[in-house]
Amino acid sequence: MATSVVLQKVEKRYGSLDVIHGIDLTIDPGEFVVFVGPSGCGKSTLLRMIAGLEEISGGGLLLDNERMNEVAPAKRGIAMVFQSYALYPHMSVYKNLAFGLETAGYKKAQIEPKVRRAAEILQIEKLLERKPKALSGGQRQRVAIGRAIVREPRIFLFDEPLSNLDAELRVQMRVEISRLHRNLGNTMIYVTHDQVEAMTMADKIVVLNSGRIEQVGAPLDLYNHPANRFVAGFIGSPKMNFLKAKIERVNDGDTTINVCGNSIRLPRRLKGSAGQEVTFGIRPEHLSVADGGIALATVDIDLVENLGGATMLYTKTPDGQHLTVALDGQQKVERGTNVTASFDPARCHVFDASGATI
Amino acid sequence: MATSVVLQKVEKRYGSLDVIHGIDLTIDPGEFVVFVGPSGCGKSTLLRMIAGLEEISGGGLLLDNERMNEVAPAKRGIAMVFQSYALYPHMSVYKNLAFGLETAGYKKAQIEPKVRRAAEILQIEKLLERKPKALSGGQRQRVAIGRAIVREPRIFLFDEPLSNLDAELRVQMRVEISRLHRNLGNTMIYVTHDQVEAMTMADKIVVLNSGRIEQVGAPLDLYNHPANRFVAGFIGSPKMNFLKAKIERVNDGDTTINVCGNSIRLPRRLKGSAGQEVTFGIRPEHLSVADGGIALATVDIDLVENLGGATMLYTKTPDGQHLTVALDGQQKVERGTNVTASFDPARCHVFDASGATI
Amino acid sequence: MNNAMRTMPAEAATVERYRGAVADSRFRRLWNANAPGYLFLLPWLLGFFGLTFGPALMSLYLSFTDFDMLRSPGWVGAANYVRIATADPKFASAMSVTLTYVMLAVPFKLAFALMVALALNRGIKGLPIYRAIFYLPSLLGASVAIAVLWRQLFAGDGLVNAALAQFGIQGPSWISHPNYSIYTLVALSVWQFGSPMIIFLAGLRQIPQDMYEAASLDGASKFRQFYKITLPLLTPVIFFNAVVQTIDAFKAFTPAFIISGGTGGPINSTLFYTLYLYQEAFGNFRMGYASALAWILVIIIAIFTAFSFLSSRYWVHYDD
Amino acid sequence: MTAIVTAPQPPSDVNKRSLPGSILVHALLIGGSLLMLYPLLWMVSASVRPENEIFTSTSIFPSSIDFSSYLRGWVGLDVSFGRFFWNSLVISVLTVVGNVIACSLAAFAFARLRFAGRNFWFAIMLGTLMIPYHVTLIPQYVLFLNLGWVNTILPLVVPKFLASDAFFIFLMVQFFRGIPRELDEAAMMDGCSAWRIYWKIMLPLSLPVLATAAIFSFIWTWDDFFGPLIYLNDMNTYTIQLGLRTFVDSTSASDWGGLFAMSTLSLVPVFFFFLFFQRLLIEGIATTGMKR
Amino acid sequence: QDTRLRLLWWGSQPRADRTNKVSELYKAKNPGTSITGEFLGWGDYWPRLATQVAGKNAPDVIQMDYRYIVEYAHRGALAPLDSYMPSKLNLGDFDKAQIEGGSVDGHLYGVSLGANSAATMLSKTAFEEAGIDLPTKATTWEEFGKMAAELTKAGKRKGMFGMADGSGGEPLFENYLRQRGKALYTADAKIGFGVEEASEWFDMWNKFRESGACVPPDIQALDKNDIETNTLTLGKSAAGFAHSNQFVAYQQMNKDKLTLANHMRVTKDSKGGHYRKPSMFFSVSAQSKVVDQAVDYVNFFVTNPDAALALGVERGIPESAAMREVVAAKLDAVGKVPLEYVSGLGDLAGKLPPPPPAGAGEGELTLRNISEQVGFGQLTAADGAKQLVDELTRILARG
Ligand SMILES: Nc1ncnc2c1ncn2[C@@H]1O[C@H](COP(=O)(O)OP(=O)(O)OP(=O)(O)O)[C@@H](O)[C@H]1O
Ligand SMILES: Nc1ncnc2c1ncn2[C@@H]1O[C@H](COP(=O)(O)OP(=O)(O)OP(=O)(O)O)[C@@H](O)[C@H]1O
Ligand SMILES: [Mg+2]
Ligand SMILES: [Mg+2]
Repeated sequence: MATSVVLQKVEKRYGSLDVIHGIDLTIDPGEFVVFVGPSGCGKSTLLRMIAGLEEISGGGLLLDNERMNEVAPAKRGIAMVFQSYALYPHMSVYKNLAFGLETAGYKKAQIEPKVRRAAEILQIEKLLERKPKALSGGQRQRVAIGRAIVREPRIFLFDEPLSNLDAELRVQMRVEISRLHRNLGNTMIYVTHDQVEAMTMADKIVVLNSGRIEQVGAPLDLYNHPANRFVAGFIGSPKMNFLKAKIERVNDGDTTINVCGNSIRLPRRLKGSAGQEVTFGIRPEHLSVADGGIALATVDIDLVENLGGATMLYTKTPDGQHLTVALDGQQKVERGTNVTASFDPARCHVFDASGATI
Repeated sequence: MATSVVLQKVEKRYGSLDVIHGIDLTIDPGEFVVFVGPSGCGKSTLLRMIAGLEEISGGGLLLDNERMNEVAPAKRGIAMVFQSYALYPHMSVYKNLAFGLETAGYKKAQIEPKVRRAAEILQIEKLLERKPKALSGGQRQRVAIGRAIVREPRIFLFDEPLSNLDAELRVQMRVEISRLHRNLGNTMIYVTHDQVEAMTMADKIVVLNSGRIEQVGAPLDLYNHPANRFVAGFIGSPKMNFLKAKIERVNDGDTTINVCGNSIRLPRRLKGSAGQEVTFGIRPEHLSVADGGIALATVDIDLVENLGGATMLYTKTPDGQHLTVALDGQQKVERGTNVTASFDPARCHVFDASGATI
Repeated sequence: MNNAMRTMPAEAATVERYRGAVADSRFRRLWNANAPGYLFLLPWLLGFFGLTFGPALMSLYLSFTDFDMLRSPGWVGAANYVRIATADPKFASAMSVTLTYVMLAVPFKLAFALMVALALNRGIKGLPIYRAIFYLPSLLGASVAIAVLWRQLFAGDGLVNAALAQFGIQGPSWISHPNYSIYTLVALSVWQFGSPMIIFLAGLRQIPQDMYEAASLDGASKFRQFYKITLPLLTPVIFFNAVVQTIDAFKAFTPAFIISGGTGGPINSTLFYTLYLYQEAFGNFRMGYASALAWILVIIIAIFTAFSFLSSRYWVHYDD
Repeated sequence: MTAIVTAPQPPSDVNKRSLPGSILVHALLIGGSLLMLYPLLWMVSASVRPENEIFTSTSIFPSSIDFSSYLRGWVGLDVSFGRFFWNSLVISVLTVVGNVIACSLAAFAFARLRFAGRNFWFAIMLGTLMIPYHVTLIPQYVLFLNLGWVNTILPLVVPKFLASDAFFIFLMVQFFRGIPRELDEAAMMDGCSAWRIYWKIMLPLSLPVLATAAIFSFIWTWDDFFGPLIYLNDMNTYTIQLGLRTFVDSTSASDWGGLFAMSTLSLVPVFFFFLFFQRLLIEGIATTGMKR
Repeated sequence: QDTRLRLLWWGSQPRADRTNKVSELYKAKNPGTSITGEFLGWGDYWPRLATQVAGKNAPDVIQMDYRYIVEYAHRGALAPLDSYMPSKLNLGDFDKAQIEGGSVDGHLYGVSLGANSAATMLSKTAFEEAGIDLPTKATTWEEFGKMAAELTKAGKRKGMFGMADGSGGEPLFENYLRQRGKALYTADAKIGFGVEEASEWFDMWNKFRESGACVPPDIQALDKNDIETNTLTLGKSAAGFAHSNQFVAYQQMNKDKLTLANHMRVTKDSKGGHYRKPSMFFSVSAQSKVVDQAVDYVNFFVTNPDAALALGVERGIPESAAMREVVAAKLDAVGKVPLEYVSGLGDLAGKLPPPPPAGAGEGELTLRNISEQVGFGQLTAADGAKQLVDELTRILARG
């Protein structure tokens, strides 16, 4: 069942507007690939091109090493969850789910159990007789997922399939989709804005930005070793803090940089030279206000957000740069006071002026 | 500008199907209220009734103490972001944003800066001349938000306005909406499935379940003192762990319960009696595998999810119940090994058979 | 829920199935790209080439002959066209009558049809009956009853004059006065607004309700909703009605035929283009000439239509 | 599982009309209806009044009432009027079927499928709308004569199955374009061929326009007279309109009473056809349940 | 071997009933012949006939009108019947002139089925109400104009005028010309009158209009040249102009008692304006494969007494003297009026003019058109006359 997907310099233009600028990507058979990227970066477009719904303006698309650019969508063996759901408005939920199977020529008796099972997974058994119009947003989204998963395609494409579900359901659905992937073993491409989904489901995350690939890699790789500032900022929530810094000295085994007026020694050699302006990056969850670690700066607390399980401090450094600190649990810190933020130098990132990690 | 919203035994029936079962709720002028609840529980329906788009089957809706059941939507002074966007397909983004202002009789010259400002906030300045169909999902959603925020209505209704945005944008938008609320001071009702949004933005969270209110309260109240098992499970992500337990002894200042075969002393008096079957609740983030705290059980690790900033352990207790443990940072724990989960007794919750907190 | 998916059988043959789908030659690719379209078009193509194209071509040929229907046609070159252009005052007069009719009947009829469609698009009681009644005039088509009725309305002693008399106005016999008769035909056309009305109704039904929800929250009044939401979203249908009604008005025949008894009178004031064409063909046995007239009309309509299509880019909103 | 009955839609305009407003609307509609009904009333009245009053009297109230023209009209011709009704019905129903099927096929191709020459054929299709039928009449007659179809209903029916009515194609194209393409796309992902998309998605979602086409096809065919005049010679094959015409001859004694009596009767089937099919002018649902 | 004959005529059901009866009679005498008759109203008849002829699918026996016989004969659509006379087509006791009427270029193309004559239809009741005598055979246009004006003035009925505006009526105009020794068309397809006559004609009607003798132009324009829109039928005038064989139909549509009168004299001593006109012909299609049988049928139609009885005077007065007698004996009062009218024309009747030339149909519309222009005051009588002559000349030249 599993199918490889290869994009070769794939481009997409809408009229004179380039939205995908030549993407090269290889997805191995049975891989679970997650596309992430800012809104409007071209994720849906990419999925739609793979599905055959959007013409490929340039480059080639290979499925199992066969060129597919001109093959009709119906013949590619792909199932897709649309970002806009695109449920058949004139069919009941049951019919919506059964439609693909009917099309594939399954018998009524074969269809029924499959549909019921999918409905059970998606917790929409009670809604099977309704028309999409009479469903809530999340219920519609689940039907849209169901329509894809009742089938056994070569490739699944999911376009933000869980965005309108509540947290609990989202976790359950995530588990179910992972299970489905395990059982069917087919290739899955999944678009999401949810960090947790991306981190937990993906074999490989593809970070897109304005129609280009910024980095491809395993989830923790991207988290721990972002190739550039964009990826560093995009992976992980809350976002990584970026502070202006300057390299003071580069030694063999360590580098000293100046951040917020403090000279800080990093225990590794950076690809830079003394005097170079760089960006220092540190994730909010890697900052602490307790003792231990290296002091970064004493910061003024602008805003405290208490999330229950965590507390966010939005602060300003003495030189006026923003710094977010994520603390565990519910902390009694007051707005307007100041604290000293400290960090573990092994956990910080440094980027050069072009954004590349050094 | 600020307006109070009062729901008095509001009901909604679709034919013979009851979806809202008599809701009583008072929203003070200028309050920021967040509705949360599982998919299909009636959040959108409630918003639509307040907006006047859905007939109210029973009960009364008061805005500023005036009954509004029969007042036309256009006359209620409400702006709403639709879950389904409902952008005007024949108008450019600019026109979509300007429409409400034009309707209100603003001059072109007054409209232009307002629209530009909203577009800037929403980062869609470059898209102003496009038609909605040439936008990505997230871009559409931002236009939908923009259409509401350019105006200065008495009440804002947001129906999952950020669901299709990437994490970074979502944080920015969250901040912008809070700022808008601060500046305009009007009443806001906000539906979301995002825990962080709910916790950070709300003055008051309303937890809905199947067309009924489960609890109303400040974010941290709900987190710390859920009225019942449903709220406890719904607020906070990952979800609270629930384990079967039995009360062994109730004293004046403490209670002993038996969980997973361990007798555990809780430092408070529970409203229950010895021998009663109860449910013991503990949030994943309040469990640890390090020393310290009271040992709950030694659990087998089924699955490890490494989120970068946190690690989730999905485990089983000796008596086969599921237990999720959230750990900070990236932990080197192996699937198949076992660990001892411990907790702080001040942080646990106990519910009786009906689900009420005791 | 739980491991329900596990029991789903994997389909081993799938890979084979998709392999065949790959285009392997230029021809196949062409075929794949075009075949569905042409297959769907097949009935129409058959009809066009089998039934329409031949006769149309024939009539084009006949327009270069002196065909009188009874004898074989004789080639006369462009003589018919030359005559139309240079020596046929009736052509000019018929064209001007027709243009007047088009310019008046089409906009009024469309406006009226749209108004009624809007009125009938609400949730009021007895709607189906009203709709049927409002369609009735069109149901009667071009029957004798209509001819008589129009005389009763617009003759010297008709109802219209009786009404005018209330205001002290003594009207002429509108229907048979050369200065006014064309307007009574315009009135007839407007009165038979049923078919554009039904099409408008169908179009109104296709406008998504949530557009109105959004607009009403944006504070838009019913009127503003109409002209900011309804009208623009109805433009494909308005466009259709405008094009089709214009073509129809250019080809208008029956109203003039029944009202004037085929004469086009009084004084050619209702001599529509096609009525003239009909007189030439069947009254004066000049089918060749009539064919030339017909093709000139086709060209004129085609120009109008082409213009409409060009302009549609700027005002017609399609959702696809 | 128990089926959940979905409620009838709430009124589309949520704000209820005020009572005076609704009285006004009804008053206007009733007034308009009278204007529309007048010819019908006149016709009914003409069918029961003395013949020598039909053209002179301006009142719609007859001086005396006599229903004999109904009987006379029904059986007065060589062939009973019932036969004409049947013939008209057969032709009209076949036309409805033909038009709805054939035109929607072509319209689907024009609206949704991509193929070389699409715009060209579309222009040609529109072009066929422009030719006055009087001049193609004779070549077409000769064609059908050679096919041996004259004096049968084939010339009136077969072209409809070949989408000869460009009007309907164009109409359907306009409506098909209003159906979101994403639904087609979803169907493609579900493995649908173009045919299945047409049949399972496009047609069900186009009920209003299909109903419109059905209504028009039926009524126009029912009212058509020139086609039958040319192609149907034997009175046994006459349609109602031809039957009606045989009542009158402007140069000799005519049976006006019979004409109006049968005209009145001939409206009954169309009226009911209209009433039935206009129920399908339902709310378009193509965009519900979609994020747009 | 069975023979199939197809008949096509215009008319309504009463005519069809009579015709079908003749067919039955014929079939009884000629077993093995089947006859299908098709009929239509006048207006629908011509397009269908033209189409069928053009498609080479013409019926065998075609009813023809005096106006179109030349058009069809000239174009070879009709079979010449001379060779069948007298053995197969026995028109022995026909009026010679009437046989001539069916001849074009010296060949017989149509057998007249009956005769009629242009006539003035009068509402006896209206004249009596107004206390005005009916016109007589001696009445001149001038006198009749006065009578009509008086009737209008008497105003017994709202909106009723003395007479219709006949200025655009071709038979009436022709009658006027013939009384003045001219003709509408000559035998060689030229105009048979000059600007002068036409001018005086228009002048005369202008005067009638001024005096209120005839209806105003906008009322006259309601007339579509058929029975139900004639101003007499509409109750707008007490006199209208039509053909004698339509009397029954006119009476049927009118509450008043009607009567027939001749067209008025131009001067006291003018004569010969009327003529017995073949009201319709049977022609045989040149495309027919059974010309012999078709001719035989036509022969039976006009010479068989039973057939004549069945037909009556519905198509006009039979041309065969013998048949006339057979029919006359059986007529009722209303039916007798036209018969007596035509046979009693006396010196008012003259020779049958040659069949109208090709283009006559267009000519008729032209007369009507120009008379309307004069009527509505858009043209003076003189200009109208000039234009009429010009246009007719052009039409005839074009053919
Ligand atoms: N027209 C309708 N007819 C019948 N039931 C309906 C209709 N519209 C909504 N419902 C039902 O009402 C319930 C509430 O729907 P609503 O849209 O308010 O849910 P919600 O809380 O917004 O959910 P979500 O988070 O999924 O958007 C749902 O169970 C839905 O199925
Ligand atoms: N028809 C079109 N014409 C022009 N530009 C388009 C069109 N469709 C999409 N775009 C643009 O292409 C870019 C990519 O769109 P796409 O839908 O792939 O984004 P996305 O990554 O899915 O974003 P989101 O997360 O918001 O859904 C966007 O900037 C969008 O504005
Ligand atoms: Mg997208
Ligand atoms: Mg919702």
